Amino acid sequence: MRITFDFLAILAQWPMLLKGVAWTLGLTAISAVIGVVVGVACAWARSDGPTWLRWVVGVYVELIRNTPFIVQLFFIFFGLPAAGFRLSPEAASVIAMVVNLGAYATEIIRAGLEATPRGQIEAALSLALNRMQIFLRVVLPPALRKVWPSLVSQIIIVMLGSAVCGQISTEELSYAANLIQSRNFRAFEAFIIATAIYLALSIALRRLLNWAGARFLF
Amino acid sequence: QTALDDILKSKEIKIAIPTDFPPYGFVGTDLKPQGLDIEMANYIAAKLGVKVELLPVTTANRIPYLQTKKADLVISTLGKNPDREKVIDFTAAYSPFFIAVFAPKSITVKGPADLAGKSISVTRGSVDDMELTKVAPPATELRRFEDNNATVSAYMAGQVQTLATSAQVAGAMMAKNPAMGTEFKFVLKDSPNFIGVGKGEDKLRQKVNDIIAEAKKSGDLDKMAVKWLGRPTGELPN
Amino acid sequence: MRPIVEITALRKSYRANEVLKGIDLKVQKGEVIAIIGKSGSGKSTLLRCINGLEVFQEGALSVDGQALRHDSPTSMRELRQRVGMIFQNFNLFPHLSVGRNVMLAPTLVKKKVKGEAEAQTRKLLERVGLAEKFDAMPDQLSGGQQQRVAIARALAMEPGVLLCDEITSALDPELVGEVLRVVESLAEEGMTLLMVTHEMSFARKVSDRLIFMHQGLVHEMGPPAELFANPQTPELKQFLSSLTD
Amino acid sequence: MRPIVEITALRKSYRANEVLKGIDLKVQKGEVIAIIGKSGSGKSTLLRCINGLEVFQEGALSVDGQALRHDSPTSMRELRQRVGMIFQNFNLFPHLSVGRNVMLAPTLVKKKVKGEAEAQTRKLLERVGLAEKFDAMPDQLSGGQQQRVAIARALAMEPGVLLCDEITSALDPELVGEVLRVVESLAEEGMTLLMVTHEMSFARKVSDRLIFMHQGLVHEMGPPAELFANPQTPELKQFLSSLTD
Amino acid sequence: MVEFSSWDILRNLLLAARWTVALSLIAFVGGGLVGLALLVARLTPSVALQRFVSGYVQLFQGTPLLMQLFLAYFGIALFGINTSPWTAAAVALTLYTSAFLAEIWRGCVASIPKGQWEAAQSLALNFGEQLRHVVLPQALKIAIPPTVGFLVQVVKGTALASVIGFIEITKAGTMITNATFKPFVVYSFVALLYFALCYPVSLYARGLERRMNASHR
Ligand SMILES: Nc1ncnc2c1ncn2[C@@H]1O[C@H](COP(=O)(O)OP(=O)(O)OP(=O)(O)O)[C@@H](O)[C@H]1O
Ligand SMILES: Nc1ncnc2c1ncn2[C@@H]1O[C@H](COP(=O)(O)OP(=O)(O)OP(=O)(O)O)[C@@H](O)[C@H]1O
Ligand SMILES: [Mg+2]
Ligand SMILES: [Mg+2]
Repeated sequence: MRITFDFLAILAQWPMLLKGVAWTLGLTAISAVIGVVVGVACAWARSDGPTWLRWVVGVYVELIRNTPFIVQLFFIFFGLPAAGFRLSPEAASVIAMVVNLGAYATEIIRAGLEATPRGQIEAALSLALNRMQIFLRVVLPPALRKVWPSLVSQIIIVMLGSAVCGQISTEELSYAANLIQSRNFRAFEAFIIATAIYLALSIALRRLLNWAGARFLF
Repeated sequence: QTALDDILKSKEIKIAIPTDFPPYGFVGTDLKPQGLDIEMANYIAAKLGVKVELLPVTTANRIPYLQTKKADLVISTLGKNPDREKVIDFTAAYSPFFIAVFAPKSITVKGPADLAGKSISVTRGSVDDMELTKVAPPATELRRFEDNNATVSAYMAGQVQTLATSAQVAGAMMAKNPAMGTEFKFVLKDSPNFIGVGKGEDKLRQKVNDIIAEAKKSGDLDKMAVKWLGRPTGELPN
Repeated sequence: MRPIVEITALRKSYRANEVLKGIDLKVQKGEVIAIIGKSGSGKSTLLRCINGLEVFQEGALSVDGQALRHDSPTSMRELRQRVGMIFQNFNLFPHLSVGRNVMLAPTLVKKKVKGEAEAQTRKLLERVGLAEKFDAMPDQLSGGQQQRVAIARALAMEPGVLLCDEITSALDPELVGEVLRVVESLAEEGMTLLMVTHEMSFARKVSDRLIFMHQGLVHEMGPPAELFANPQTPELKQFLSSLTD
Repeated sequence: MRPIVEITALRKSYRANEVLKGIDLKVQKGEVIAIIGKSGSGKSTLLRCINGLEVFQEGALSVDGQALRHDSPTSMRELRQRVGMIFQNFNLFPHLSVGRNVMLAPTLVKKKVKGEAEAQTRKLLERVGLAEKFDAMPDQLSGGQQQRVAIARALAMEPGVLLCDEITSALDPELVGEVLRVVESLAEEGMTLLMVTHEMSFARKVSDRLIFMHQGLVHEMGPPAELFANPQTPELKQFLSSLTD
Repeated sequence: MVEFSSWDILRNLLLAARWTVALSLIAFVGGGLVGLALLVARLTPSVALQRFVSGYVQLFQGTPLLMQLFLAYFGIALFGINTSPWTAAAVALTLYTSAFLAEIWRGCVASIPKGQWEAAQSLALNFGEQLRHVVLPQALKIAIPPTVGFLVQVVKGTALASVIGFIEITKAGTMITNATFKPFVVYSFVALLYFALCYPVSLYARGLERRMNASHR
């Protein structure tokens, strides 16, 4: 090997890395919360809503699931201004992540809703609950619990996917790593450290969400 | 220490070049790279008497190409600074590179101080970025993008008010988008481009330096600059 | 006296398959009715129609004098407040504790305040012998206990009629008794009960009237002692003999 | 005569929960043993230990004089060729036809050639009354038919001992009889049988010896007529009375 | 400067789509084979193997594919082994895909009732026979729809292969944008192309799933 590693050259820039981690986590947190809400709403629309709404949601879900995230991001940031929507890079990143997670969450949650035993709904009906009460109090909580692991995985995929948000100057973790390496050319060190941080983040996030799901959601 | 021998033995040189940086490196309708850097790469290969393999690279991965010997040279609008010199070696400069600030006529920007409170896009990790970071007042909203493409696109989409990039890139952009009324504001830095060589590959570096010196003398370098940049190289550091 | 449930010429088909072929039935307040019959004879379908879980094609059905109207969600909800139902496989809500299973409908539908609903729930749980299980989750209970919670849950809405569809069929034999004892006490207290059951000795002991369904019709009906001792139709004879086999 | 199954001081725990607390049991060739007891008393666990599906912590177990050794896959496979098992929910392989369900193990394990295995299979299916179902898929059969296929599948390995764990519990009441008749015919032909069952009348009629398990121990054991008529322990008394409740 | 017509843009993107398809196929075949091996390792009673597989899955599911590709291409070269972009892409995409497929398939195997294993065991089948004749045939059937569905993720994942020098759809799109300064048009075509590649696969996966569910009832 002819190059020598100097990880300290990267770690010396820890404030930048820390800021990157904070952004990555912040983006993920906001988009996870809103994305899951979007997913619930769309899943409801797809299984219970009026036909036109089902169709609209169907188109949304298919469009998002069949194109890469980075293309969606570029569209929102570079394309929407042409239609008069001007967004900061951070806002564009959050919107892209919400839109992306929302589409996947819709499908995941819908699967959970469909797995609801018929008897649960009948029991709720025979207790005189109305449609909304049945959905929110009887059908949704067990469905969410059932699909929670898949949702957590998808949230982590979205977090890892946020690495491309740096390309529109959102200062998340991969942006920080890239900025550091483009200054001192220590690309390996920067990427290895970033990869390790991502791994730690996804392990920690999965733990946290699994714990929080069991503790607060159900 | 063997790069030059390997090149001469295999009769092939691998050179990393940009594709996102008109007029230094960009693609034609056939997606074949062209531009000043590409011509320079071909020129060096011809002088060495070997075939050339062009490797399109990005800002992020051009140095690893060199470090892992996937490329022998990097000719990719590479600026020099002391940090970078710890990792790779540089030859003499081969082309000029003026970094300037651009904005629509409606915005008044006379010097760095006027950038305060305005947003500006720049390519992350480029010399442009480093210079701008040095001179821009703290109140400037600095937006660093992944590559030159995103930098210019963000400006054209109106996501930022001003743009810092190479004079030539801006020229191409202004020609395509006259409606924006973009104009030159002030020069940020005159930062010529160097060729990157693997750390310690002194023989290869020396050889390339000889070729550059010769090209300077023969006027080939100026000819290239006139063809792609519209003017001669001017003074270049060694 | 006006019957609490009144069914006239009720017909119900699943597509081409006619399952109920004209049911006439009047149930008086406080009556305990046991419904028996072969698998597929339409017993469950009949109960589900009374609760409005199934839409029927012909005939009329009224509870407490109010005709059942499928097109009006509000009137369906009113009906269901009068008619409780207990299912073969309990259908407790798995994500809610026992107490919250019972309290859910009173707080949501009857808008009871929390304290009141809780007091009522504790009383009901005591009545079904599960006072100490208020905070347990359904999956921590045995089948018999779950079914007793389901009974408490249905009672919490203070229904006039209770429908029970084979509520002990999914239970281990040793757990059947505890559920039947609760049902028996309800019968004694004057609750109107319609129950589909395979427990013949229980049906005989508890019910005022026994209905034998066969191929979508009430085939034979009368006091249980009479029907068991002296079945009139060959179908009932055969059914009864198949049980003691 | 050497017992075909010999169990000595067998103890088995799931983590801290000791489920079998020292079982001693000798089964003679041709004996038919019925095991009864409350839910959770360890009946299934005992059968599963004999078949090597569960690892036990203490004691010894041998079949045909061969000690069970969990560490040797080969000896486990030999054991399982001597001991067949039939489960409560049939566990037929849903992707294989009835015939191929029965033939699978003989061809794979005993290396029977196809023709021979097929002939054997047809004979076995005939014996359980399903000769014409050779090419049917399991999900086209009723529960009782599926269970009879499961019996044929176990018999195809020509085991010395057959373990049956509540094999009629998942069946509709009218289908129980057809399965029990097959088991009875096996008993008559001299198959060694250990069966956990809730069908008391059947246990009484068919078995040579009845075992009452309670809290992980053989609590009472003896000829069925005797145990039913004259239970010695209060636990068995209570168990029997809960059944006739 | 060069002028790109819409046709030039589309034509170049279509040519680049060949690489997207080729990379996807490599990833899928390689990932499938390795994933199967991982699955079997995960199912064996060996605790060490199970740990290894779960660590492997965690590593490749817990880090961005972008970084994996980068480190595979340049990282291997650091140890003096010269890799072509093809090998590197094949290695990185295979690692990534296999981790996901192994997880998907494990879920399918886990959904086979325990009684099936026990019945096979009590018929004296050994581990391999239980797997080969009883569990895998059933798992395979339920595994096909999610596996085909994951192919869509693989296709989209290849977008990142540009870091190691592949000019597939996304990279071609970026290059063309640089020459044309028309990001909106170019990215519309890019999105359209991905949609055209992925949507039929999604539809097919969904159809398979529906058919399977129907046959289950
Ligand atoms: N949702 C449904 N769709 C179509 N047919 C149905 C449906 N539910 C029941 N049936 C049919 O209606 C008939 C009567 O069914 P029902 O459940 O009322 O019988 P049952 O008397 O309750 O039988 P069991 O004792 O098995 O519960 C049966 O032939 C059944 O196949
Ligand atoms: N896999 C397991 N893990 C932990 N505990 C178990 C497991 N299987 C059984 N047990 C426990 O072992 C005890 C005996 O169970 P077992 O299934 O042998 O009872 P059983 O007599 O067969 O009851 P049933 O009549 O309900 O089938 C029970 O307390 C049960 O909770
Ligand atoms: Mg029924
Ligand atoms: Mg058991």
